[in-house]
Amino acid sequence: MDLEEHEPSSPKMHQVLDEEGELIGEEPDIEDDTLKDMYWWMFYARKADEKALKLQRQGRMGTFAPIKGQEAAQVGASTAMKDDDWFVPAFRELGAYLQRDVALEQNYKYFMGDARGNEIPGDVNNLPIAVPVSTQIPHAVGLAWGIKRDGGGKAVLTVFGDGATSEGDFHEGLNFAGVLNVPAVFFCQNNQWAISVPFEKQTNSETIAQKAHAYGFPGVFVDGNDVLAVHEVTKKALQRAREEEVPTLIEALTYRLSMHTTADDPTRYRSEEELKEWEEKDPIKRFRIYLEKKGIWTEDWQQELEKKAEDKIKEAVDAAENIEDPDPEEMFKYMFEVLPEDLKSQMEYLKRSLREKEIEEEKVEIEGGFP
Amino acid sequence: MDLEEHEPSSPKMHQVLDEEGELIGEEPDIEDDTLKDMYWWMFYARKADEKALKLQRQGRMGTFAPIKGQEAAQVGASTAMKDDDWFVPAFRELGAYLQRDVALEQNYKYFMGDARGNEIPGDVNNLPIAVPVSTQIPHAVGLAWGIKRDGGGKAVLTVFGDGATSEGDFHEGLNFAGVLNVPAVFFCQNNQWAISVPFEKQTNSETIAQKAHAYGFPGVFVDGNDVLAVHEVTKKALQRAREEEVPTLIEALTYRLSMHTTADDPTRYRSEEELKEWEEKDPIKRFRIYLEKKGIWTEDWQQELEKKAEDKIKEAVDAAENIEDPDPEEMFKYMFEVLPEDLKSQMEYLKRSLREKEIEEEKVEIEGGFP
Amino acid sequence: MSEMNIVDAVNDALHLEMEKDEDVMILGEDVGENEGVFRVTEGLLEKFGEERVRDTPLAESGIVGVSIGLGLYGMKPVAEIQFMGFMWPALDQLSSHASRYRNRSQGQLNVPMVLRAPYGGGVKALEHHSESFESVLAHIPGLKVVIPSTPKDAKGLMISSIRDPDPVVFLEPKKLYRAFKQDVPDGELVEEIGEARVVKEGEDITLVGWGAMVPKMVKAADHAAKENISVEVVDLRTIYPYDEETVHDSIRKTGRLLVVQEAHRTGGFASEIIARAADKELLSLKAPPKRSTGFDVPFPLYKMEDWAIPDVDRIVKKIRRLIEW
Amino acid sequence: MSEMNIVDAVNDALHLEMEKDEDVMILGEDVGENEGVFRVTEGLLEKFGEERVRDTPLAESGIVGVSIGLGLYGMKPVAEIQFMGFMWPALDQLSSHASRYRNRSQGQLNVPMVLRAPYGGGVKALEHHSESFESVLAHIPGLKVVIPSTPKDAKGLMISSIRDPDPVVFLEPKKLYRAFKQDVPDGELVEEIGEARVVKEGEDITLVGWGAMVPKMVKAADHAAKENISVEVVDLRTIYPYDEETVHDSIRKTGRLLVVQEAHRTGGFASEIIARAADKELLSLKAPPKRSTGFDVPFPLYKMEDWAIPDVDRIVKKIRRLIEW
Ligand SMILES: Cc1ncc(C[n+]2csc(CCOP(=O)(O)OP(=O)(O)O)c2C)c(N)n1
Ligand SMILES: Cc1ncc(C[n+]2csc(CCOP(=O)(O)OP(=O)(O)O)c2C)c(N)n1
Ligand SMILES: [Mg+2]
Ligand SMILES: [Mg+2]
Repeated sequence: MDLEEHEPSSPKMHQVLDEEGELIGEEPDIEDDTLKDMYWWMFYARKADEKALKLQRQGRMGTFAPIKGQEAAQVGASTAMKDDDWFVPAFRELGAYLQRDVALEQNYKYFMGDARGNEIPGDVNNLPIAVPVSTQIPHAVGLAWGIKRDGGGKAVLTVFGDGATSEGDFHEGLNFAGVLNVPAVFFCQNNQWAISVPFEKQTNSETIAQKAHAYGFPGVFVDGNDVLAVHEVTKKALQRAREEEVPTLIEALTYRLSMHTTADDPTRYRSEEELKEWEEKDPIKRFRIYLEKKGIWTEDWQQELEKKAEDKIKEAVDAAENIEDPDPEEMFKYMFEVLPEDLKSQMEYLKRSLREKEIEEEKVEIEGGFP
Repeated sequence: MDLEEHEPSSPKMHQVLDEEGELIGEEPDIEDDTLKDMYWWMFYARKADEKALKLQRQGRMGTFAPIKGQEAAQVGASTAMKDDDWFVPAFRELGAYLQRDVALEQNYKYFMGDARGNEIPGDVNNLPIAVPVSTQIPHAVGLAWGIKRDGGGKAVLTVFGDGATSEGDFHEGLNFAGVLNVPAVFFCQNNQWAISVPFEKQTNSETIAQKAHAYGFPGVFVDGNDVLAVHEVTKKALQRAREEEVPTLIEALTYRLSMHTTADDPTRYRSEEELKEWEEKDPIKRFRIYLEKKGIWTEDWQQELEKKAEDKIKEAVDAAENIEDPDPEEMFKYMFEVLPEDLKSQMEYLKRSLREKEIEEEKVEIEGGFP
Repeated sequence: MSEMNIVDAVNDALHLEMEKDEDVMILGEDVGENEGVFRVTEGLLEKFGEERVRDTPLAESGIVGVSIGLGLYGMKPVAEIQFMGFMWPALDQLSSHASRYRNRSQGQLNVPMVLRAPYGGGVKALEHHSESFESVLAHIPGLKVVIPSTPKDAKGLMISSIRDPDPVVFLEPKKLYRAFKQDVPDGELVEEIGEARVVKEGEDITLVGWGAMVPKMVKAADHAAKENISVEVVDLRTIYPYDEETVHDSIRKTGRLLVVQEAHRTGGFASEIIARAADKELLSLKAPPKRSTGFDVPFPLYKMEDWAIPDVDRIVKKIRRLIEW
Repeated sequence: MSEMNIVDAVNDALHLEMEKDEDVMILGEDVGENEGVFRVTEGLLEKFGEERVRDTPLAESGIVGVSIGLGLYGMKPVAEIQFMGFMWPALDQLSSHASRYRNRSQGQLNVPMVLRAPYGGGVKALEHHSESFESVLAHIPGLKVVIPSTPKDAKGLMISSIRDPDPVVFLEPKKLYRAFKQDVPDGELVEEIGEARVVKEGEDITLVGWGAMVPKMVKAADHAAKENISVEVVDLRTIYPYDEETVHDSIRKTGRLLVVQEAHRTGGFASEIIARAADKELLSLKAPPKRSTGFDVPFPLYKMEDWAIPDVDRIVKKIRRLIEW
């Protein structure tokens, strides 16, 4: 897989494993411990995601975006990063986030509506979740430009969906990156749907990868359910970014097996057959088969992981749920380095109004009766 | 030149005439009258443009964007349109506008700061000038969608510069066009500069044409100083749009021989050699040589055209300069179909304040003296 | 008459106008197959087909820009921005073009588009899903800004918005989408754009608001009534054009003004209302005109969201303060 | 001391801060080779090289978005939007991100960027080249909005803006760019962001404005003086944070308020100023607080532009009306 040799007009999908978990080409040069790590993060993310869905259904968590099905794309990419590379996420990033040292409890807090969940461990170069689609892409370019100005040696990985490629910010960001020649890797998780909008209504382009040609740098198409292929391609792109300070666009073809967010009902817009088809391509299963053949995966080991995941998830739920209520000052205190007078008095007003509250807000339920 | 055969990864520049005005391939199938027309519009536009520059230098006109050097791109494209096709311009469009039935006096009025210059002859499908770069592109897509809904048979041509291709609206517009498959032709006048920013700082893409590949439709690269090549390519693209309701991106490589606008000094950022080189590629001269060889162009005919152009320009200047002052109501009356009360009272206030004005506004000239 | 919530009512208006006028089209993210993330476009794709109901790529500036082109062509696009927080990328098209084509073209062209968006907080949404920046839209000359707070108004105003030959931004308070039902006349129903509605008459103080603040104002009025304060509640329904007459009539009657606004305080539309009242009704005012508003902070994640929005308690206290002033 | 106009002054500030701090970078359309279309970035590319002074592609959202990334990384980008009218496409990045990263990240990240743009009318420019929508920026929580009207303030405020760890939008009244010169101290000069300046003291009425309205207010004050009206003129210099104290102190002294604003009337920042004055200083006011503003129409082509901007005549007449009230 030579990035320079990439042919823009008809990108072929890069695979290391076939859909049955069989090696296609050469054995990739990855240490067993790394393989085990990859499997762990994919598995842990799956479990943590499933738990979140339960919490949400039980009314213990708000709306969130499940990652089920995209674990290989996320973990394959994030494990290709170095610690001091920058990670610039969209909003469906549990797998990469966990692998990038963001404790699960943070993620749970965030989706329980608690801003404190946005705190990132101090020494990790991760940005917080970006909700407005594709808007984080130019930030990645700016970070990469900063790295370049500082002499390079690091790279930025930003991730986004297929839908994101329709936004102006995708275009402006990638075009800047091409002109500035910065060490940024643009990683598209093409899960084939943007909520209910299928890929073919999103763009008339055959692939996302070929869009890179418009910006004068390589675009690579990879099987996003093949964690080894994702890892390989991303690693090369990041390395090239670090060494030569140049950008790459990667399209990882995958599938969102769950709903868009917990507010979504995918049965409204996509067929059961399609879902079935992709459930069979489960990236965790596929990787497990490979690992099993290599003698790395065993039932015992799986039991260990189950237990470990369960414990960590329980801890995370406890930590997220047993947190003291936010202080009203939190709404204001991070607005500016120094709070303007006006904001201070708004803060005081809020505190006073909570302290002196007499009338509890009732739910708006003027069924039929409203004027 | 088959649009479908276009190879996205290495677009070749299409030419009909070489730089000395010699035919390269077959004689194009264009009637003599049409050739004469094309020459006339190019020549007239050049003269009208030169006059505008004089007017501006004499303080009789405001800032405007000269078209000198881009006459072949503009007239080659606009003469390929049918009357009921829609023309969606940017802001450097004198050649196409004149050819598309917009009287020169309108153009002059507009750049003399008179909104009445924006009136378009009633039966012509032209939009007014769009100043914010690339923002008109989605409008073209909407118009083309309207046409498609009405059963097709017409096309939309929108024009813009190389700089415009960096904007999000370019991307969003072309992506919509690809998905919707609408009869729109996107015509980029790549004059190699966006004010002082040269093409290679605008994008790392080798050509603009190849950007079409990102949207799943053909992109064509044409010599923008070769009016016959531009005409041929645009005609095919428009025809294809009208018949098959599909989009095309055309890049016409040309050069702005004059300043960006009359407020600009191009010697600050580009070399005399470059300018010289392109002055020698003057699109009018090149076409004239061809016409001369065909026996169409003669000195006498040229004299005729000079005279005609002079007369028309004189008329236009007179009409633009001898117009009554705008009425204060003009600032308000086109805001909504029915003017809200508030705007009515603002209008009355303005009228009263002009009527009762006592203090004439002096110029701000507080040289050194201001607090 | 049918019992409807706001979602039903907007949907009903869309059905009616699409039946009546072939040129009405729907476009936006997830408005087709999925029928809108709030189901406001339910049944439309099925009834009118993809020619007229179209899922678009994920691109808000594109949605508005393409709608402008459709409008210039003669169609009547009703475009959706999925949440108001995602309208920011479309502001350039709104302010540079949608609002200007009639003026720029000396009245030759017009853009008969409606831009719908759910707006406002209170539904435990993610970041950027609870924004209210209607004052920005009201500051753009050439746009009408309509904000219904009841099903009946939602239907009548949507019908008027579609028929309006000029661009209308139609903001739907999502907190109220399914909060209550109301009897809404079947078939044709027209509510004039630009007319406020006196929801409740009163003598001592005028409350002015719009969107999801309206039911809060009504509740606050009920509370105040227990303290023998008679509150008049005005639902603006349209912020541009602004119905100064109705508001100022009320101020002249009550002598007191409190504007309730969910949006950030500084530069919100409440300040415009107060500026006009202070200018033209200074002598009628028995107390300072006041605001109860959101704070000048981004709308917070949901654990703090109830604090971020004016509540009945705060409104009642401001009423008391103004009465006692 | 050197005699400088506003262009010189901003340029001087950029030179000084770039010399002092390696992390300061300049980016935007035509800011390099061409030194900015108004020459505000003169000499910078030559002195600091393309590493730190960079012409960008033509993409405003990109310029701001990339600057945010640079800021998050630790650089101090000073980005230019060529004219304020082209800032609309960048509003999403400003409101969704530049203004929010500190808050969103619980104070872990910040965006120390400055976004410069020439703004306002009066120079016979083309459509979209004369806009003033500063009120929109002031309504976005998390942004500071600085608008100098003199060379000295331009220099001192630009230096403060660059040093500010939070995002600052710095609007330059292009009508005044070369309108006059002033003695400006050489080297370091810091003016506090958020402090208004009393340009002229007076007893009878307070005029509040900013940008290109300031010299007009001063002239109007001179005219009024001939009629024995003593006018106090306040130049806000920063609209967010708003210096309420200085304005209200003045109102308490004079009892009358006129806000002069070039921007469209409805929802302009003048309404915020008046709303606050009416709320907090009602009893000090001897007459209704009034505005002299632009109209609610797009800024017109230049034959009509003088009509579109408040002029000395209109300001003087409003002063008289308020005095006679
Ligand atoms: C600018 C913007 N517009 C709309 C939305 C609402 N929205 C959230 S996710 C989404 C679809 C995103 O699709 P894609 O980029 O493919 O990512 P995926 O959800 O598939 O991971 C939409 C429309 C948004 N968050 N931001
Ligand atoms: C959105 C926007 N940003 C900036 C400008 C200022 N501006 C006017 S023309 C121009 C360069 C345009 O370059 P290009 O698209 O190549 O067209 P050309 O001027 O070469 O015809 C710029 C930056 C503008 N008009 N609109
Ligand atoms: Mg997707
Ligand atoms: Mg150009």
